[in-house]
Amino acid sequence: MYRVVRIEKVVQETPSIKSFYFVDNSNPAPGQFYMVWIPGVDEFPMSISAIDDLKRFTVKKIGDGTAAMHNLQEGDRLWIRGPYGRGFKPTDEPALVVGGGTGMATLAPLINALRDADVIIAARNEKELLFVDEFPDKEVHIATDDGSRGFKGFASELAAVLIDKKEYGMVYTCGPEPMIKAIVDICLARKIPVQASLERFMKCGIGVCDSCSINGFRVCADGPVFSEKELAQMTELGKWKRDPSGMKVKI
Amino acid sequence: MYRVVRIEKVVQETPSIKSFYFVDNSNPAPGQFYMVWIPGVDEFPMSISAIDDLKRFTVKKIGDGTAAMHNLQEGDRLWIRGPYGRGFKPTDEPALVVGGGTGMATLAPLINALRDADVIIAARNEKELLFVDEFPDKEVHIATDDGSRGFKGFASELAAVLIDKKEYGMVYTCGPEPMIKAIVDICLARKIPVQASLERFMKCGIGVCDSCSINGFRVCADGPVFSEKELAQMTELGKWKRDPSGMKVKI
Amino acid sequence: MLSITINNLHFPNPFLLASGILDESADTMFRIIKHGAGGVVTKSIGMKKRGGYQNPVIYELPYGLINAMGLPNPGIEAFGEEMKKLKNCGVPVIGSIFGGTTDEFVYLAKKMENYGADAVELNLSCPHAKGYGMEIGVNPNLVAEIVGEVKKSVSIPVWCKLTPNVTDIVEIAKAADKADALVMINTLKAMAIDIEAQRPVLSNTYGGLSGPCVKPVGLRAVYDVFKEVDKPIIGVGGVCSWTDALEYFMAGASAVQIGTAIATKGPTIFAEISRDVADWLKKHGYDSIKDVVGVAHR
Amino acid sequence: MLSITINNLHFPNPFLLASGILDESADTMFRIIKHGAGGVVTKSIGMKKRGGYQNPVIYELPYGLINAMGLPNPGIEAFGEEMKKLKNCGVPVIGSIFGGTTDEFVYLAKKMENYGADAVELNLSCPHAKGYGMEIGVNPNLVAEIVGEVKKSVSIPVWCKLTPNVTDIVEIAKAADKADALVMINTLKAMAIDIEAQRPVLSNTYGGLSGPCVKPVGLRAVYDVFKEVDKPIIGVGGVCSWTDALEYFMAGASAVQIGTAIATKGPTIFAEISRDVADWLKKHGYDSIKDVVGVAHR
Ligand SMILES: Cc1cc2nc3c(=O)[nH]c(=O)nc-3n(C[C@H](O)[C@H](O)[C@H](O)COP(=O)(O)OP(=O)(O)OC[C@H]3O[C@@H](n4cnc5c(N)ncnc54)[C@H](O)[C@@H]3O)c2cc1C
Ligand SMILES: Cc1cc2nc3c(=O)[nH]c(=O)nc-3n(C[C@H](O)[C@H](O)[C@H](O)COP(=O)(O)OP(=O)(O)OC[C@H]3O[C@@H](n4cnc5c(N)ncnc54)[C@H](O)[C@@H]3O)c2cc1C
Ligand SMILES: Cc1cc2nc3c(=O)[nH]c(=O)nc-3n(C[C@H](O)[C@H](O)[C@H](O)COP(=O)(O)O)c2cc1C
Ligand SMILES: Cc1cc2nc3c(=O)[nH]c(=O)nc-3n(C[C@H](O)[C@H](O)[C@H](O)COP(=O)(O)O)c2cc1C
Ligand code: FES
Ligand code: FES
Repeated sequence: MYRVVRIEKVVQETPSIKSFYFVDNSNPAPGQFYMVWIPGVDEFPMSISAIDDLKRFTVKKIGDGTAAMHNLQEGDRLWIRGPYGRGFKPTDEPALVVGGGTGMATLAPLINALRDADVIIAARNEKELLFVDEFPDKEVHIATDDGSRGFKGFASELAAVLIDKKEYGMVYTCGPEPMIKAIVDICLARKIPVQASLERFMKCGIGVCDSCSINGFRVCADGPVFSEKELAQMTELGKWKRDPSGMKVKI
Repeated sequence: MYRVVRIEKVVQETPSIKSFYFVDNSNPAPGQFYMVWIPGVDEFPMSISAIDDLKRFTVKKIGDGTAAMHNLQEGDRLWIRGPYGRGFKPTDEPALVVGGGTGMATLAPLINALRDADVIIAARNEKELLFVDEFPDKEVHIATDDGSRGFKGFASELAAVLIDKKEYGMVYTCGPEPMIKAIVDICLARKIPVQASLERFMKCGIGVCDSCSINGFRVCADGPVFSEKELAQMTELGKWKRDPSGMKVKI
Repeated sequence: MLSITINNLHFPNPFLLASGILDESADTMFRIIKHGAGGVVTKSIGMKKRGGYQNPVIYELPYGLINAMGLPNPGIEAFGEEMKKLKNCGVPVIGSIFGGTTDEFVYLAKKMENYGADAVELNLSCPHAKGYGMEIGVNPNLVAEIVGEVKKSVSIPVWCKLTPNVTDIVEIAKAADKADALVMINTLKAMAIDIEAQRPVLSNTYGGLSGPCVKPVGLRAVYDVFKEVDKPIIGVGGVCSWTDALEYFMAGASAVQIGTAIATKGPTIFAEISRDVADWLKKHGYDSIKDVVGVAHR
Repeated sequence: MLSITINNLHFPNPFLLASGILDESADTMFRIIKHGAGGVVTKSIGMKKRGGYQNPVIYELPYGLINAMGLPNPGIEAFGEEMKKLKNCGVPVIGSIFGGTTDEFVYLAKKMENYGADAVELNLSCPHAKGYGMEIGVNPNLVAEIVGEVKKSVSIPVWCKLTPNVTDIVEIAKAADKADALVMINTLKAMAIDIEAQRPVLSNTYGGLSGPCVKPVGLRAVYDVFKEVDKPIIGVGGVCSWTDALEYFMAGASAVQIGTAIATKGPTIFAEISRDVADWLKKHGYDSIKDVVGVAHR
């Protein structure tokens, strides 16, 4: 059953990303997600990107569903169900948080909940950087593929540099899967605990349909956040996903 | 859905009445009842006659179902659902409690819960008197139709005598319907509040089938305990009941 | 805002009492009307007095009820007394009847008309009484014949209550061509076993499932038939709240009947649903409940 | 105590994974087996790759689910890879298939046999995919033909999964005469409407109801068919606890399949039910689960 929430505010975050603020009395943990239905268009998963009196989805326009969502304005309605899945396990130790692209949407409420965290925000270019000013009390590093701002190169490269400089008790990451894979490998090699939030094609969102599974782990119900032990078992990570038919396709 | 309870103890109370003790963690109010199923035989309503660590049904043998129940022994099982219905509203004022026959079963837990109550226990004859020794701290009056013990005559006659002697703030009654009717009339005439627990043929026990209704009141869900305002509206009280087909028949 | 007209009968609101629930005696129906029912359907009445099945006749589940009452009723002659009391009760009274033959249905319908029923509802759908109800209601030819003959014999509207226990309810709905309105659904064929007793719970073994859990099935029946048949539909099955009711209206029902929910919510459910549906209509700019009937079709 | 043999296939316990739930990929099925499933039925596989319906394909209710996945599957050729991985998984693997024609069923069944399936389950019952499943499964002649032809073409056992959306499931069960076992029930025809969107929720409008709310219907189907047909029955529909499972066994099921309950209870439900059913059997002096199959009939 859906709840209908009213969009209270829309913020253009980057040329391709908008945030939608709404009121809802569910109580999600950072890393959990909702299924968002735009009647007549599509239903798709969205991470919660802020957990306050106003909650927030932060959405990149990539297809029909997200395009329809981008057309919505203050006063329009969203149909949601959730929160679903298993979120991040917080830590008290120094943490490094690495977000690429909309991965930052998933990580934002976590960063705000962490006591001691350094943050890497990465994107293709300066314009697509998300939430650079949202964490004034954290040490924020920037990386862009084209070097238009901050470190020039992949987030994983910058992460390796930071990890070798400071002793982090936990690394959190979300973003494009090749980036996640690179960071997980870095952490596994150095025996640093890591939690990564994954994305897969989701239909049910509640763990019955198998469409979101990666090596037998249901991203919707067992994840979307997984820890190093589980991630190490995922031979498909960064390599294979499944299309809506269940067919394995290259990432 | 039924709960299965084990009979912990059986007590022969009178030649025709046995008590069955059992453990069940439901929390009934005095005056509430359960539906008791004897698989393969019948299901019928039974008032709770004691509400302690051991609960109790007190059952008069009158037909196949109650006869089957009388055959049960310690260690045998009962299938029950409930508690159902609306029980007695307790009072702090001096109360008179009038029980005829198995009506005493329904009233027993109420009497124990009342601070200040006088009790009339009535039956056809001395042998059928129920619970005469159960209320040592209450003033207990006995009435038998044949005068074999205590007051000779109907419970209602004795009740009228007591009511005219002492100022009761509430009268409670349960027993044969003509007795109830007489007591309700006495109380209505004297403007004394009265609560009576009624019996009707019950099928569902949960207020959907109409088989237990008296003048539009569902004995199972609106009662079995009714107060003077409701009782005054019941033109069928003491006169008409309905058989299992819903046909009106004389009491 | 809530009043509706079906077959020229005027209902103050579209929330009616379903057959078999608290409608064996006039006094009880009066009470339900006082609580705000827009109309009442009587218990299904047959030719002769029937005590119904031995207890247990009902089984409670967290999400519904299974019942095998066995069509208890005092018989059509004795029921006249109850019908007489219902005259001038302020809302339409629909007399539900069940028979084993077309002639019985015709006889019962005429009786109900004489008793002053505003309409007659043919129970072609009770899933647990041998030789009655569903055994007839799954056969399109029998349905057509009974509805046709009853229609010829009475001048009050004839409602036909359908069973969902068929391969294609639209086929049966079409067979009931002559009916003035369709009522759906009756209960689903079901049973329960008590694992400690190691036997079926109901004395009749089989029963009918009702309550919240059948709503998705009832809704689909109404939606399907609304698409294909041009006739008022009365939705029944699992209406427990104003949102359930609105789902049925949007699927194509002109009114709904309420049964099992009375066990959990009490008779006050009628007034509550009326209030909440009216509130919703106002908030959404609708003038009348009629405006939402079938809107989910597009 | 819990082990059973059906059609010469040995199952360590009678709690199997139902088709369509977490069985599109071998890895997931492996995980369910690790959690204690006594066997797995694959997602229903067809001739060609199908993406299934557009989201929303599922609707959660407090007492069940409505789904219209639309038979998504990678197609029988691609599914070979998953089947290969399942070799030596320790429990029987039943390949579920759906086709539009008898020839397709035959082709798919042979493929499944070649892939090493221990049995094949014919999905004659999916209520929401046009031209497949239920549209075939309601027709006794088609059922008889498909089951007969598949039987002739493979030497592994042929299970036939029946739809409850028929007037008389016993008739269909008898039509599936040649089947080695009967699986019942698939989902009930159903739908849901969102009153704020004022439209059906599922992109396909119609879906199938599963979960706790269909148990009384499934139980009755198993009980009815057990009386009339002498063949192993696999019960499915709303098994969420050990008591539900025992109800099915007592109604006549030799094994049960579990689907929707995994959403609410997680995959650990398999081990939990095994433990609790075994406890109950011990406490009641039974040596084997086989001893309670059908005991509710007397
Ligand atoms: C747990 C989770 C959290 C997510 N959080 C966010 C977020 O906070 N912000 C954000 O912008 N995006 C997020 N996404 C991705 C987002 O769901 C997709 O961008 C969105 O579904 C695209 O839908 P569309 O209709 O616009 O695209 P389409 O044109 O339908 O498809 C484009 C691509 O989007 C992806 N996609 C489409 N439908 C789904 C689906 N049902 N499930 C998963 N992926 C799909 C596929 O990769 C597909 O190829 C998240 C995904 C998951 C699984
Ligand atoms: C709310 C309530 C509380 C009761 N509490 C007690 C109690 O504490 N002790 C006690 O001894 N009796 C009690 N009774 C009466 C008891 O239910 C009947 O004595 C019992 O049902 C008889 O069943 P049977 O099968 O032995 O009789 P049958 O041979 O079936 O019938 C004999 C008579 O018992 C009554 N009866 C039978 N079935 C029912 C039924 N389903 N519902 C109501 N009456 C029925 C009818 O008057 C019937 O004519 C209570 C009844 C009600 C309604
Ligand atoms: C106890 C009970 C008795 C019923 N008796 C009848 C009946 O006599 N005639 C009839 O047409 N339907 C009968 N029904 C079916 C209801 O009218 C209704 O179709 C069904 O219960 C679904 O609606 P609900 O979920 O609101 O109860 C009965 C249902 C119940 C629960
Ligand atoms: C999401 C989902 C997908 C399903 N897919 C299939 C399928 O592909 N083939 C099939 O035979 N049954 C399918 N079913 C039906 C189940 O196998 C089962 O018959 C039904 O859900 C009832 O069991 P349950 O209540 O335990 O879920 C599906 C059910 C669900 C909920
Ligand atoms: S989306 Fe269905 S199992 Fe994860
Ligand atoms: S016993 Fe059914 S309404 Fe009271």
